[in-house]
Amino acid sequence: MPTFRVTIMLKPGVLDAPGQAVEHGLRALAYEVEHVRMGKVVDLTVPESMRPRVVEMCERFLANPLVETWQIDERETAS
Amino acid sequence: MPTFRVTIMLKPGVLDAPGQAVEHGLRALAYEVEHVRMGKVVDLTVPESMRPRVVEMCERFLANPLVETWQIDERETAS
Amino acid sequence: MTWGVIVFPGSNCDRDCIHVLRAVAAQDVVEVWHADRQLDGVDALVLPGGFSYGDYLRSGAIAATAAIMPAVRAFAASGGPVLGICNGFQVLTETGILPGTLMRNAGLRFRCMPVFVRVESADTPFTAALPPGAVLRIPIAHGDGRYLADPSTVSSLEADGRVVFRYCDAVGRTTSGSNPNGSMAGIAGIANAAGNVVGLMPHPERAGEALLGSTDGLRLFESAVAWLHARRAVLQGTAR
Amino acid sequence: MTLAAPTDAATRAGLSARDYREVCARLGREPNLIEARMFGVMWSEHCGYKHSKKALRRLPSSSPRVLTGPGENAGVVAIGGGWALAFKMESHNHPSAVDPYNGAATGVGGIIRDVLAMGARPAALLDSLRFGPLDEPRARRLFGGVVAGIAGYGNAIGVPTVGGEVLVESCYRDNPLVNVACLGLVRADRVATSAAAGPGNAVLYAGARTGRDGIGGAAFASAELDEQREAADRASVQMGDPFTGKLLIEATLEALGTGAVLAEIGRAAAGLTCASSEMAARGGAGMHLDLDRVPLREAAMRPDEILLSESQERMLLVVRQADAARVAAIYHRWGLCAEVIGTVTAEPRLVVESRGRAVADLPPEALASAPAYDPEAEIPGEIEARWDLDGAPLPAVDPADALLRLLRHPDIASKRAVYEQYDHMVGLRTVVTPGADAAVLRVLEAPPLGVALAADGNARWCTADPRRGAALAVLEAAANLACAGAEAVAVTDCLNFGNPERPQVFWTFLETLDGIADACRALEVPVVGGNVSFYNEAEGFGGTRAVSPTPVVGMAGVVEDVARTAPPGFVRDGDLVVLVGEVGGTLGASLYARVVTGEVRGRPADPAFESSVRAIVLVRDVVRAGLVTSAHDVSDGGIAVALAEACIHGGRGAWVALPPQAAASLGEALYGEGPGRFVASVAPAQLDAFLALGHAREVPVQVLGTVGGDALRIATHEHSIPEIDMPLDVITAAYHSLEV
Ligand SMILES: Nc1ncnc2c1ncn2[C@@H]1O[C@H](COP(=O)(O)OP(=O)(O)O)[C@@H](O)[C@H]1O
Ligand SMILES: [Mg+2]
Repeated sequence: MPTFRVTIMLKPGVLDAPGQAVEHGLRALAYEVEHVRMGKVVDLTVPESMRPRVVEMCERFLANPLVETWQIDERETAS
Repeated sequence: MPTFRVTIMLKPGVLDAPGQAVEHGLRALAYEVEHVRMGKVVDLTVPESMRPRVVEMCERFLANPLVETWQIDERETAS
Repeated sequence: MTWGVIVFPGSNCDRDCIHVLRAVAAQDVVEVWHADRQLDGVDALVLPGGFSYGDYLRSGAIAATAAIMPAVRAFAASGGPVLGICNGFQVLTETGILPGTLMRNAGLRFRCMPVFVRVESADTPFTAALPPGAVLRIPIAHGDGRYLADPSTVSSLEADGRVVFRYCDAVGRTTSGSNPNGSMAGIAGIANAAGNVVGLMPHPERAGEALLGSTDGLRLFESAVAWLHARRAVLQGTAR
Repeated sequence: MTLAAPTDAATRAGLSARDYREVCARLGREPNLIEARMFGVMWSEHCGYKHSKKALRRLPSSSPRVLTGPGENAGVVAIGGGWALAFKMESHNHPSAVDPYNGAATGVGGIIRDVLAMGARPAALLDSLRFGPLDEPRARRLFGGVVAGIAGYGNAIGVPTVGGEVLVESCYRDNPLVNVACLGLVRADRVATSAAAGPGNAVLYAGARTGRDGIGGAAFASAELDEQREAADRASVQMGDPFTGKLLIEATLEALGTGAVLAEIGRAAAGLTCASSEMAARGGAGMHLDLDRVPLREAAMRPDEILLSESQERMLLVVRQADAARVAAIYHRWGLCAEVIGTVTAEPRLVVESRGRAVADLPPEALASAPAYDPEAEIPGEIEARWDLDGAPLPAVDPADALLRLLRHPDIASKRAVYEQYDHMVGLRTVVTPGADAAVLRVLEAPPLGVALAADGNARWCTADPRRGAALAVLEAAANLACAGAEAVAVTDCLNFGNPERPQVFWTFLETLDGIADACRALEVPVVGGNVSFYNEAEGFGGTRAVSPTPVVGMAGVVEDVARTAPPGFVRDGDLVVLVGEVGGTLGASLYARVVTGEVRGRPADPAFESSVRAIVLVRDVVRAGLVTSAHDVSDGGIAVALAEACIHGGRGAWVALPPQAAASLGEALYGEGPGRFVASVAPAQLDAFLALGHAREVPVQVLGTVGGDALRIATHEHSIPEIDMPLDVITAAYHSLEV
């Protein structure tokens, strides 16, 4: 069955509070960081028949189009 | 400056409650899914000098080595 | 009147809402199970607070897929009063019944404390009996309460009087300090275009008895009851 | 029979040579590896109480109200109106040191299930936390992580966290302590039991699936923590899922409502092994389990992994065969697993079957009753050395400056930054929210009845004198309750110590138990449950020290009318400020001495049980009678800090005079610590009644001054210039300086 990695990030304009917190945390540990953004990944293993509907799953459910963008990558199928 | 995408997933054996819930949600929407795992991504833009220390950032701060694994991919540098 | 309180897996304020409606507001209440498909004989609906499905993925996102939601949508479309409290508000935005979304608090922390909100609109069943500008003391308890929508949506919400509650201080001033979570325009609650569906982050059921520090929240439920009685009278009038 | 030498199996199972020989003696044979592993966890200190069992008998555990004492999942005590409370405290120290978020979160989940297992609806949580100095990054990380973990689990599961403690001492630097107590409410005639009975009855597994979580975690919790072990033990951290935990509460209460559940137990520590053997042992019965029927999260789990898994959010129930399907259906409706995995048998054998063959066959009693040791006890030299410093002069410090330093100290400073992260209101029971001396919950089911809760412990007092320190902690908890007008009815305790095999540690353990016992007898309140956590000492992390003896006392009291409690803060200008008890106290082992000398020196106050209890009872009664407008007990930082807190809570100042002749020094008058003392405020018209009652009860009651103004002014005489004259906003800012 195909496995897809859906990567969901906040749209550029949207305040990424968790990302900022991580940025501060890293600086507090004396690392130099320029910029941090946080996001989610969802690894989906679905039957072949669902392949055409993965985009729809993202639009309808996995991501919130109002504030999030997503990217779908197919991963080498685990047999 | 180099940008790294850190992808953090729960270790295979660890309970993935969010993944289970998402699986449930997709089924409720009448999608067939075999398996879902959830994880986090952190996009890190750091000065060149920090390149060698990104692994350390993951171990010490970004991931919880007790329950999570992570993978670091360098992304084409945004100018 | 008969109220329906929806019980999602992970709802944890359902029993609190039922208590206030039954024991304090003297209403009939039915628990509505998330897996049911019908809403029979309810005059008003509450989507309670909690952590439906653990709030995994996004707060309210998975509950929005529950079997009961089509019936909720239909009830809302038919003009029935619907109140979404905290997680219930998040469910309503996730279903698109209300616009916008609720993001992680700007301070990143879960916050549980009494706050003040100003009533901005009397054009909903839950505020019809409240003087606009009234300041209510109602507790919040949430980690994802920062209201966010695109600017055009917010300005139309403002223009159409659909911002129902705004965070304020004890005397009704909106200050940066009075906004507990970084919500746009200090928005604490909004309504749909018809005004019959209201979502808010504060917990009116936690301000239902003097013993718990405030009865301001009870006024929302009482307002809706009065509104329902008035509507019933009108309908009977027209029926006759 | 053979006195076998510890085999490789024994060591792999974590059994000492001594315990292994005991196992063989009890079995009359050598255990197989799986059996050895089962003994290994059940006989770990955490589950087996090998070093504490005998000593715990020193605690009084009975009262006319007690329905279930120590020995069950949690103690149960009648509170009137046909209702009872279930109460229990647990430690999750080692897991929290390794993984603060998940360690604290699973600690909350575990104690909630102990209370649920008594048939009670979990109604409130308390958390007692101990960390190293908060200016150190590691302590900060632990503090933040633990609080986030408690919030993350407690908020989602819908049980309010209504109180607790945060104390800071260097001895907790490498050994943070996380103790969590849960209170539940149950109808007195509906209390559940964990004693398996009725041969032929079904053993029902309910809740989450079993995975490879925290294999051997129970043993891990009792192993001394050092850096190598931390690495090796990583597999042992458990992850909680509050969502499933919430479903488990609702499904279990619904199942109990049907009356079909004969017994139940909620276990994570030592998992199925602990649950099955304790249920069987408590019922004097046996059990036959088929591991092939256990719902698994991962394929190909070995029998010992299934038996020892500490996967969270699971319960074990005993139901009649005829009811099994009906009860399982309830759990399924809530989206949970429910499978019959075995039967209760008459013969006291725990027989575990996997793939058609028996992999273990053990007497449950042998598993459930680990050997009880009599460790040696020896008074540590440094204790008397500290006492010798009693009364030794302290460096002179400006009293006003000292007050600010005390108010900023994490032990005293407001914990608002912590409890604002906890949902302390869900359930609509919290009548008095965190921040007051005791939290008050209403018993919605039996108005106007209420329950008051407090948790107390004091590292300094117990370091200097464990017996006095433990007794003072119990008295302080009772004093906290009195301010809410509550009568103490139940104590649960968590005893956090170092390695009990070291006589100096064990001496402090025994002293602590005696101190708790003395105080509980004086108050006539039983200890209905608790927990012992040994081996809180670490090599590495740049430290080798054990924690100070740290008893944490959780106390529950009955409030007859939740509308009749007193706030800690002054409420009205013109009210009179009254001191109940004596001026003075002692600077021995006081926070003041700690702050100005940087060390714990001297000896804490004598508990003076009779006079202290008289004062506590007086305050409880005047609060109930509505004779006072506020009441606040005098604790860390003495009268000066108590007055400051009353001003800060009430948002108004006060002008008071402390008769200095009553104390050895100004410092002692202001900052001396001792039990049985309260700062109250009273309307002038009520003063005479109050004084008369104090006289009749033989409790000193004196007027110190008047509420009002925007500053706290403390003078030595009515008309002298104040020694302390601090604007309200200054002391308020200092008091609210703690950040998480
Ligand atoms: N410090 C204590 N004081 C009183 N009772 C205790 C104490 N420690 C443990 N107990 C009792 O001993 C029994 C076993 O304790 P424990 O193993 O902590 O229970 P659990 O397995 O639920 O954690 C429990 O009933 C507990 O109440
Ligand atoms: Mg225990």
